[in-house]
Amino acid sequence: MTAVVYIILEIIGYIFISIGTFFLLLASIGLIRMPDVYNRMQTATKATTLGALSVLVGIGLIDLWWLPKSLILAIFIVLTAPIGASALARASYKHGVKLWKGSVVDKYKDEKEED
Amino acid sequence: MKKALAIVLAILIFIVFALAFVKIPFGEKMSTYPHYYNPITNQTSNMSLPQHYLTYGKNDTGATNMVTAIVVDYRGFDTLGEVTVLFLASTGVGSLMYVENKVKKKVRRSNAVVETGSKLLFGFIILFGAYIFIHGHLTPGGGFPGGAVIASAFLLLYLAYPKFHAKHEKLSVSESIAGLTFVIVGLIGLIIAGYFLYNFLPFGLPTYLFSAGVIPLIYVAIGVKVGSELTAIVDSMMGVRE
Amino acid sequence: MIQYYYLGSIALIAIGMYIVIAKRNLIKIILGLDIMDTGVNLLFISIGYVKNATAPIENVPGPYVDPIPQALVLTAIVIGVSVMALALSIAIGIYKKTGTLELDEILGVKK
Amino acid sequence: MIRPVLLIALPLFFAFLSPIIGIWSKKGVRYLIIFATALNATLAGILLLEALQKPVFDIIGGFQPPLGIVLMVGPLGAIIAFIINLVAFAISIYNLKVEKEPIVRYSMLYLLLVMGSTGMVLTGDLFNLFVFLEVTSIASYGLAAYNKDKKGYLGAMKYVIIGSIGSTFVLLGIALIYSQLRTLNMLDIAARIGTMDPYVKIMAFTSLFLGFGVEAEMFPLNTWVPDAYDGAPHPISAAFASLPAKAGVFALARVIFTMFSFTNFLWFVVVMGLLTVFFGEIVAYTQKDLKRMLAYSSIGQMGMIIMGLGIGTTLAVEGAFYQMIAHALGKALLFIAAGFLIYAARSGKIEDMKGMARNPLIGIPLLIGALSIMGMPPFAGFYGKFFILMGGFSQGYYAIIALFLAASIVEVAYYARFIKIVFERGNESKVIRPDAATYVPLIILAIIIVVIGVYPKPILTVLQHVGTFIAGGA
Amino acid sequence: MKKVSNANRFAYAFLAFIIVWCTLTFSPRIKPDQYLEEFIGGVVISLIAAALSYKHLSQRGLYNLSPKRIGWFFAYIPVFIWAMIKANFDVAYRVLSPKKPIKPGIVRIRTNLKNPAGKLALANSITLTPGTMTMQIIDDKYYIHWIYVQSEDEKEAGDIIKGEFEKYLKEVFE
Repeated sequence: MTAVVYIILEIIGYIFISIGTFFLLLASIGLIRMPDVYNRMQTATKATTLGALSVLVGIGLIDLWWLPKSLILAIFIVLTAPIGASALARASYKHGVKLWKGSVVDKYKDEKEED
Repeated sequence: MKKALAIVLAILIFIVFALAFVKIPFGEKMSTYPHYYNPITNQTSNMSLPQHYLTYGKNDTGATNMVTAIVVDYRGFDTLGEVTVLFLASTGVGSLMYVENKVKKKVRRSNAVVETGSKLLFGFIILFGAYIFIHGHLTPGGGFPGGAVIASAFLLLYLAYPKFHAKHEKLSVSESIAGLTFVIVGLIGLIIAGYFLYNFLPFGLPTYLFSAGVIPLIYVAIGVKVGSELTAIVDSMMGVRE
Repeated sequence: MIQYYYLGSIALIAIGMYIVIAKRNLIKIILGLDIMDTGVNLLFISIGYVKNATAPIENVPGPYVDPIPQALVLTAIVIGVSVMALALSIAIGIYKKTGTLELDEILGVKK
Repeated sequence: MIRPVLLIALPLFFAFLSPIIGIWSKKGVRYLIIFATALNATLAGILLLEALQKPVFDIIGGFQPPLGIVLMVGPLGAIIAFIINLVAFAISIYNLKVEKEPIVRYSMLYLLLVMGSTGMVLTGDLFNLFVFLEVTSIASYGLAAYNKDKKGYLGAMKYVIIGSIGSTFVLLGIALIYSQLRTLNMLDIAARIGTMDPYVKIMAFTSLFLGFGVEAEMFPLNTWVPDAYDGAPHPISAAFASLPAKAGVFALARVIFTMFSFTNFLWFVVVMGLLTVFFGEIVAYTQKDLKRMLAYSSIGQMGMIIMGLGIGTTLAVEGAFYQMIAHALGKALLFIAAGFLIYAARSGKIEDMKGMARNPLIGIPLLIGALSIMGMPPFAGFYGKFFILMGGFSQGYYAIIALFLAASIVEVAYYARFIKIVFERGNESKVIRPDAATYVPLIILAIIIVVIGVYPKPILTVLQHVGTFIAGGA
Repeated sequence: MKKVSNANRFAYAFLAFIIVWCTLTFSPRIKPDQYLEEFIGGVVISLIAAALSYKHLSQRGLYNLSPKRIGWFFAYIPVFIWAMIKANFDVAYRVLSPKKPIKPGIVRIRTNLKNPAGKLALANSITLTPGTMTMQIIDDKYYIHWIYVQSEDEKEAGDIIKGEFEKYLKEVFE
């Protein structure tokens, strides 16, 4: 009986991993297709976060030994990936990287931050 | 001209070493390795060196991770040298980047998202680094990666607070104490058993946290040392800030 | 028997050597040294490989790869990092003194 | 009964201790370093007496070699370690003259330089030798740039680049040996070196030889020498000539004799040595700058040592070791004196130093050192050159001996020119008296040079063991 | 906001660390006495880590752990994950569609969250949900890069972007 459960869990794990890899692939396609840094960051952040998450969960399901560890890792990824994206986006903005010419609005330009 | 010479030299090196390395087997079974010879007792063993480590390593050192057993116990003296090298690097960078007249540099305000995030994460990263070096004898990892993770926690603070400045005295004191721990553990072995770096503590049960004698102790010392040294290197390279 | 598995890492060493000799920018030279270092480490690791074997940790079933090269490369990596840190800080020092990292400008060589 | 490992563990202990002491007292750290090197020199002396009875093996960690690392100290290793630590002690007194901050870090780097060089001489494990080589060279990189001026930085940069190439070669050589023999212990390698593929063996030898040749200032890889010596603080120039260089050339001797015991490949070593001699001596003749001249002269002398090793007879290798000892003492003395002369003349040019050495506290040691380096009897340097010559003669290397003599004559010529200038009469008013931190190490070194020149018996007793060393013993 | 004692904040940090440590070291195959050793090691490490970082970690200490907050937090998780999955399909659509349906721009919205941790949570949630990415927070202003700008007005854009998040996060953090 337990063997069946393990096999089912393993199958689910592999499904999770496949989904994760698909999103990671999407992220890399997005890197090529998007026109400027900020749009690339958008696709890359979202897709890699979910991709990495589901890969981690998948690994945890295949070998339960790793489940607690991979859940902790998942939480940390959710916490850190957006922070990194935000830091990179702001750094490139401050460094003078222009928005794509099709952009419609830039409210950040008006903000005078004291340095 | 210089480029042509460089290309010729590079190709020459490639050919000369390739001719040597094509003769070296790749991925062969360990049973084909030559057996080792003990020059002090003049005896040839019946197995090769890696086979010996893999067969008797658990009994000799009590560690589960054979790479750690070799790094910290069998070849612990190399690791002492390695720690010294890192210590030298941090000392050297500190002495080269030393500024007598402290000029205050202007710093830019940081990102609020990063600031809050690194506040939250700092402690957890330290915990994770400690996790890596404390389990060095059981799982992949050890003092060097663990120390690097701890240094990354401080690096995050540097990113988040441009005004953050690790106290150099504190860093060098923790560096020294960790280094002294390593040397003193070695000297205690010399006094107790007559061998420098002798593993004098009980081995305990394999795969348990408190096992493998002095290995976890040394790895904790290395972890603290590497952490503070890498932080000191980063801090020195950043120069003086206001 | 002739083995081609090591050629990649030897090529890395040769590339590093080429960069060190041919390039005239200090940062590039330092990167070249790093590439050489990586090549040797890769070479060392692959010497210890055993087909179908896993990492030498006892709670995973064997066969195991040769653990010695892994231990040695761990040492070699740390040493490489230390050399890199020192080389970079010397480069920073040169930049502070001369304002450039191009060797030709530093040494006053006319093109 | 003394354990060789103490020679490495104690300096390490003091080096790790000194940042803590440095928080309270910077002066304390300086004296701690002098104490540590003095202690080390004493221990090395006792170790030498012990090693004369029979080679000392110090097993580290309690694992029999080749499982664990072993320190292997024969009489020759012990005497080189003793000389290194003795010179290090003398230089550590001269270190008191260094004023530039951060002095605590400087002291630690210096102590670890000494420790690394000692470790290179004592160790009996190939990879451990590499680790100590790196300890030595990283300490040297840091010290070479310590002055933090353009000259120092550029010299250090050159040193880093060439040193890294050298260590890559060493690592490649270790990889080749390990891949065939699966061991790292030198004696184990020596016992089974015959089973290696001949081409792989030659490549391993060449890689190790070139790699250690960087520290030993051998010909193609020694372009860092003049720049690094010139840019480094004066005590460090002295230390470079006598600590890492001697450790490097001893490592070469280990590679040639202990591990590979080649007999038909030694002509290669002789040719490299001869090229080094010629490169060094001829460029030295053209130098106007004192420290650069001494640096090139150092290259020439190291070439003579390598040649002596390459000739490979008992007599020639004895000569090489004698030369190592004499050069370590003499070059350290000359660099310390050069530091004083540059300070007194406020210039590095030889022609600006007219009559600067007319104070006997500086002049007499300087003269002794220069004569010893030139190879004049009855000073220490004479025996080295003489034995190398005789060894070459007995092997029938007549052409090489002729070239060697020619190079020696060039050497005598430029040292004579230098001595003539610094002892010339005129501007007596500008001559200043050296202070204790300068003349004490000078006098210590000069006395040792005279003693082992006039009464060479103790050294010769030690060097009797060269026969076993060549045959592959410790 | 009332002042919270250092001991309280320390206890909170310690608790957080020890929970993470126990999760990290736990596995179904571990023996009880082995786990005890891990726990002892964890207590020591957590004490050290907490001593180093309790001032950074939280301002309210143990008050973060009231049942009401935890309940809202768990209620928030499915909302967040659902938004994340939607975001990924949105990405897939924009990346794979040949016409590149994008109309990017940076807009400004305002929040009435006060707590920095709450602001961070909102920023992260915004970044991981469809088409938006936080660039900078200044006081109560969020600068957001929007891949398909639907409204330039602060209020309207805020309603679209923040969705339900702010409501939940207000309960969790305020």
